[in-house]
Amino acid sequence: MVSIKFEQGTVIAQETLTPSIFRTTIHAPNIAAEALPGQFVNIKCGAPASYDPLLLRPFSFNRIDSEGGTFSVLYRVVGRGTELLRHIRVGDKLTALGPLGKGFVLPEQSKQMGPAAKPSVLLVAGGMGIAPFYPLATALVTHGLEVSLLYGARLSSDLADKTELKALGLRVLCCTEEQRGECPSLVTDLLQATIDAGDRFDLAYACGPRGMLSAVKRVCKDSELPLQLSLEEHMACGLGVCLGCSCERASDEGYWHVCTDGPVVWAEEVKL
Amino acid sequence: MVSIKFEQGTVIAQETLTPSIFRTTIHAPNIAAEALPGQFVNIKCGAPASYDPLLLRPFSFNRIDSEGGTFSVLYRVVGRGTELLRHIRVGDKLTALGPLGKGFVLPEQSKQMGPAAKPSVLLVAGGMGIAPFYPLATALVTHGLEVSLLYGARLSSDLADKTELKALGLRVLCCTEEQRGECPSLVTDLLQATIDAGDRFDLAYACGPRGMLSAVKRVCKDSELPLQLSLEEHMACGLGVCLGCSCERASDEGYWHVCTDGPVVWAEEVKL
Amino acid sequence: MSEKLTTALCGMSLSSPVLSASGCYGYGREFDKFYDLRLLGAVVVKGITLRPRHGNAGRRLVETPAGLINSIGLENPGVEGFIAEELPFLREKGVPVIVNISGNTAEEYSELARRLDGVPGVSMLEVNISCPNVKQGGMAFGATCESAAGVTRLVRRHTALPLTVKLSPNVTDIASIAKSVEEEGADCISLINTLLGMAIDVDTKRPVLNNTFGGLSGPAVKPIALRMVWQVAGAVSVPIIGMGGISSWQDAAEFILAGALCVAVGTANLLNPYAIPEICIGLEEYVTRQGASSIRELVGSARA
Amino acid sequence: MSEKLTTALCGMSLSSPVLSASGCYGYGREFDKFYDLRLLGAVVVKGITLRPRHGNAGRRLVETPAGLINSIGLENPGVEGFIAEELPFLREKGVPVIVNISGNTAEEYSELARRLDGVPGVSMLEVNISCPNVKQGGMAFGATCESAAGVTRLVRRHTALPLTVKLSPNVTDIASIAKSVEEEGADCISLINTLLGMAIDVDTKRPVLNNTFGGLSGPAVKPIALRMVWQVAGAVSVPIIGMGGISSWQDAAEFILAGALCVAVGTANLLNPYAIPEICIGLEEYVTRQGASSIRELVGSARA
Ligand SMILES: Cc1cc2nc3c(=O)[nH]c(=O)nc-3n(C[C@H](O)[C@H](O)[C@H](O)COP(=O)(O)OP(=O)(O)OC[C@H]3O[C@@H](n4cnc5c(N)ncnc54)[C@H](O)[C@@H]3O)c2cc1C
Ligand SMILES: Cc1cc2nc3c(=O)[nH]c(=O)nc-3n(C[C@H](O)[C@H](O)[C@H](O)COP(=O)(O)OP(=O)(O)OC[C@H]3O[C@@H](n4cnc5c(N)ncnc54)[C@H](O)[C@@H]3O)c2cc1C
Ligand SMILES: Cc1cc2nc3c(=O)[nH]c(=O)nc-3n(C[C@H](O)[C@H](O)[C@H](O)COP(=O)(O)O)c2cc1C
Ligand SMILES: Cc1cc2nc3c(=O)[nH]c(=O)nc-3n(C[C@H](O)[C@H](O)[C@H](O)COP(=O)(O)O)c2cc1C
Ligand code: FES
Ligand code: FES
Repeated sequence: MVSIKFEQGTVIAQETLTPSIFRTTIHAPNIAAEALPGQFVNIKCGAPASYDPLLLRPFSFNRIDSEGGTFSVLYRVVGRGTELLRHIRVGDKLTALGPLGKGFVLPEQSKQMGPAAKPSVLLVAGGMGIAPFYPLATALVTHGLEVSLLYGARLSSDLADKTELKALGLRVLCCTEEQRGECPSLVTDLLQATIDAGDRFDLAYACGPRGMLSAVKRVCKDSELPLQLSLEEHMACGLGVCLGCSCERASDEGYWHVCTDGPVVWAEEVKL
Repeated sequence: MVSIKFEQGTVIAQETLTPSIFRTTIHAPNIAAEALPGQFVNIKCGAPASYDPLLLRPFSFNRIDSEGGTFSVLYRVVGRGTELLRHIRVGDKLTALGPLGKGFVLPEQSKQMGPAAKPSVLLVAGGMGIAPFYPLATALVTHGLEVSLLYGARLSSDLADKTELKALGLRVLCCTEEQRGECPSLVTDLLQATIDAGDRFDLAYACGPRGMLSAVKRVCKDSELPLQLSLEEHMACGLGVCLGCSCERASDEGYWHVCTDGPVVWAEEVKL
Repeated sequence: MSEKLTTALCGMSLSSPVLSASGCYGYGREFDKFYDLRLLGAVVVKGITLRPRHGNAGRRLVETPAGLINSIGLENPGVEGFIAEELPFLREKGVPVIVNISGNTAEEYSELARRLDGVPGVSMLEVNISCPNVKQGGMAFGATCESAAGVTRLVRRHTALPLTVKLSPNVTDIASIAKSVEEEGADCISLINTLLGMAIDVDTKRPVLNNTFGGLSGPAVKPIALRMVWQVAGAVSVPIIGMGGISSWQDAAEFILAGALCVAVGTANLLNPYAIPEICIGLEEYVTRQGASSIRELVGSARA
Repeated sequence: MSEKLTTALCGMSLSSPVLSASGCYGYGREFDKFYDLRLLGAVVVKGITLRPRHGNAGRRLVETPAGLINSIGLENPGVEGFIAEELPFLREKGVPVIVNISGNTAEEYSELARRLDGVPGVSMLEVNISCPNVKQGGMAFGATCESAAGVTRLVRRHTALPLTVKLSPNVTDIASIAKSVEEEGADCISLINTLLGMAIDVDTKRPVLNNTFGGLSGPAVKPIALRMVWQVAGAVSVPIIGMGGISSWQDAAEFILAGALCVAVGTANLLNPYAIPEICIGLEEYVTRQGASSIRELVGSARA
């Protein structure tokens, strides 16, 4: 049983990766100690005790340094919360709740994946969907697996974390909507092209916008490739209490709750 | 006609005077250019566009440097707004509306005051009521007037601006509730004692909590000393629009509005 | 402002759908120093009563989370004072004027309507049956269909001016009340006035306001106001002036999409004197981005 | 916790006047990991219906200024699922349990009451006649005195458990509704449930929620909730569980001073898992500072 902490941490680094993408690193040793790839953290972005914004904001762990007691989140500024988060200064306090949710199931834990000598793993990221993949890739590479990453974004300048993921030893294929014409501009087209080219994988993980996830699900289903998805849904508590973060179940009626049943789910479990 | 500006300024200094008293200096040349002693400024203390706190906060001008384009406010942290204000960092933007209201009437402009070769002026401050007196004292001293200050506070460490006011050449008498017994512990007792001792003044100005102002008014009335008060009332607009900052008129029925008819009023005009 | 924001309300041509909300704009003088009042579709002035009123005693304002409770109590110079001292200024500025009127009795309302009928510079009357800050009358008229209809009927008889009736949100079924005032000849519906709220000082252990209750406004109430505008827009066919917490162009757009022909900005003026021009600019860009040629095309389009 | 916070509600001894509000605390499991549940006077569980419910489709949450709109739609395991799977945990923890019940018909309410009557571990029923998020029933029962009284009467007949009736704030006269449920045998009144609110997405130009409307809660609604508690406390003699936006001990104290015997904390739990213990500590210090020996001495003391 993971234990969830509501911890007052300290911001120890603020990085500006592109004009709209930022990384914030927080020293919060109790949260960092138990964080796993694919889990997330709820961050209070405004001043302590401020009601604006009211809710905490969910972000995937983008870096986890359990020993150093720190973690990072990688995000795009889209509204009030992220705008405040990027402006918090190094040295300031910041309250966070985590680690939350179920992370990625690694191949050795996974039953869905067929036996393979050296399983080959595929990561598919759209936009900020890249955020949780660095810790996942690190774990996969540590287990000696071969990892490929298909990574799509609007602009090539939006391709955050690309260099670092390459440096882990991943095969990285990128596409952006800028290079229309030349090669696939959408990551789902890139995925189809890769599979059509004969590349074979034993397990896939995808993270990105809803529409992209649903397209990736279709392609993987056709090629019988087991797929885990990291979902997003509007959240309040992050704890399974408010029942606000519902996501339709695929088989039985009713809903999963992204904060506790996810954010990582097997693609066949959900309707997208 | 003074023109009121809604100006985005820059915080250029943050001083901690005591654990609960702070001074913030803002570069906002359009406001600073026209600010007069006794006027005030409405400051947005939270993040830009934040709804918490919703209202701007009123503060007296504590320093005015019209040429340098800056002004300062001196304040005690009492709630959300002042807590945020003290944490704004040097270099950060800050929006302010001002100069607002009617400032102090100087002796040469004043009809209420009898003719006197070299008029002698008395300032009476209680607690944060000291805030508007530095610019006033500067103006009075520049006009060659003799100025005395009676200044009361809870603790001697709360006596902000005392040294600076002395340095202007004021006679300064202080009292605090710490030194109970020895000498008057309340500034109104100090005032009575001063007058009983035979000191004579031509004009008085007082600023401080409501109860103190009403006691000062009584004493001054008894000794026929013309008195101006700087009032506080809860405000929203600061512009005379919302009619929220009412203060009972003394003679006719109805109300003054502290933001436009004040904050400085003649004591006999208001019920306290 | 371009043509994109022009609109027409009860026979008036307005330069924009953005109005001031009563009581948060005085009589326009203060804002005229910040920008040209003709940016506004109309100035809705502070509530006017038959005789001058001093307003309420004691503290009048309480800040709450994203909200403001006021207990002004309709401080105003009375209808004659308004006509003599405030109206000429607005007339000269060339902006349409909507006069917000309040009475203690139905007769006071009709007397006010009669007195303002035909006064040059007055474009429309806003019948405030929803002020929570006066002892008699006020909000009570807005609490039931019968009393709301009664006031509307009487006022209607005494003026040829277009009438908008300003509803109270402190009711179970605002759509029915809207329908009953429409039936009595209201040309337009304004909503919402403030929600009844209160605060207690935990140190003195007493209500903060002398009248115990005051009116809550500001961003906090926007979701409730928007819902009520949606409900009323589904119930009446006269135009709607929507308000309650509007602070940004997005807020204004939500009310328009819900079915408001015009919007009024109240509390936001008190926090930012440029609130209205900023909202106008944002709305105009929104119209362009939506590929529409006029804001009018967007009225009610979330109801489709 | 010391004796300063202990209180008595409808025959139950409570360790503190601070309860959880229904739907914002699950069945207590998650908060049990953060602190001892016996800090709470009682756990009010997520609303239970006769049969399991999946809840509403589409997006369920919208953040608003200092507020939250929810459209959960009473997702719950049904009364049998609750008794079998959730109740034993709470019973074992030794905290009083108040079961919040909702029905589509008056008969469903009474059937729920009958089923829960005498079930070990259930201390009280909270009759939710104010849920804005279900199509039939729900809030409709709380909209008029007659329907509120009718449900109360029927439920009263089917259980010996103490009953609290949870009122809707979306009404003109909440005090009358409180009186009519008191007359039908309610032992206590809970208020407020959420205010009906909505949001529109200006990009898609559609309401954000599938059901168009949802329930607004959080700090934004506190001034309204406090006013309603004040009104109801002046109208009934049964105890009151006050709620709506309580996020700090000061908020809780305001409701108690207004006349609430107990307070319930809802949305604040979702923002800070330690909201309830922090409020308890603050209240206890407040009692001491006020020179009182018990929080009970402060109930209603702003009304003097
Ligand atoms: C499990 C999970 C992990 C996430 N990880 C990341 C990440 O690593 N990097 C990243 O950039 N973003 C991530 N997101 C999305 C991120 O939470 C939103 O971008 C962020 O909440 C926006 O807040 P805001 O105040 O800036 O925007 P606003 O639009 O002002 O937010 C308004 C409300 O909507 C919610 N909201 C807005 N967008 C989203 C969204 N996409 N998903 C869920 N709620 C949303 C906010 O939390 C808030 O409650 C994640 C979301 C979830 C659910
Ligand atoms: C004309 C004028 C000049 C002032 N000058 C100074 C000054 O120079 N130095 C200083 O320390 N204080 C001054 N004050 C008081 C100062 O405005 C308040 O201390 C400040 O608003 C508190 O804000 P807060 O958010 O920290 O407190 P909170 O208590 O959280 O504020 C809640 C609400 O009450 C209002 N409020 C609280 N206290 C007062 C008060 N005493 N007067 C008016 N409104 C209040 C706030 O503006 C806000 O709307 C002045 C007030 C006025 C009206
Ligand atoms: C200080 C103040 C004074 C008000 N005075 C009036 C008034 O005189 N007549 C009226 O009909 N409404 C009055 N209102 C209500 C507003 O016109 C408006 O209906 C309400 O505040 C909601 O809009 P907002 O949230 O944008 O302020 C007043 C509101 C405030 C805040
Ligand atoms: C997510 C959520 C779910 C809720 N579910 C219920 C419920 O099942 N039954 C009920 O009576 N009230 C429910 N409520 C209302 C709360 O119990 C409470 O009355 C309301 O939220 C006001 O309190 P607050 O502002 O402290 O949240 C719910 C509120 C929220 C925010
Ligand atoms: S966010 Fe509350 S249950 Fe998932
Ligand atoms: S603060 Fe609005 S009139 Fe004075």
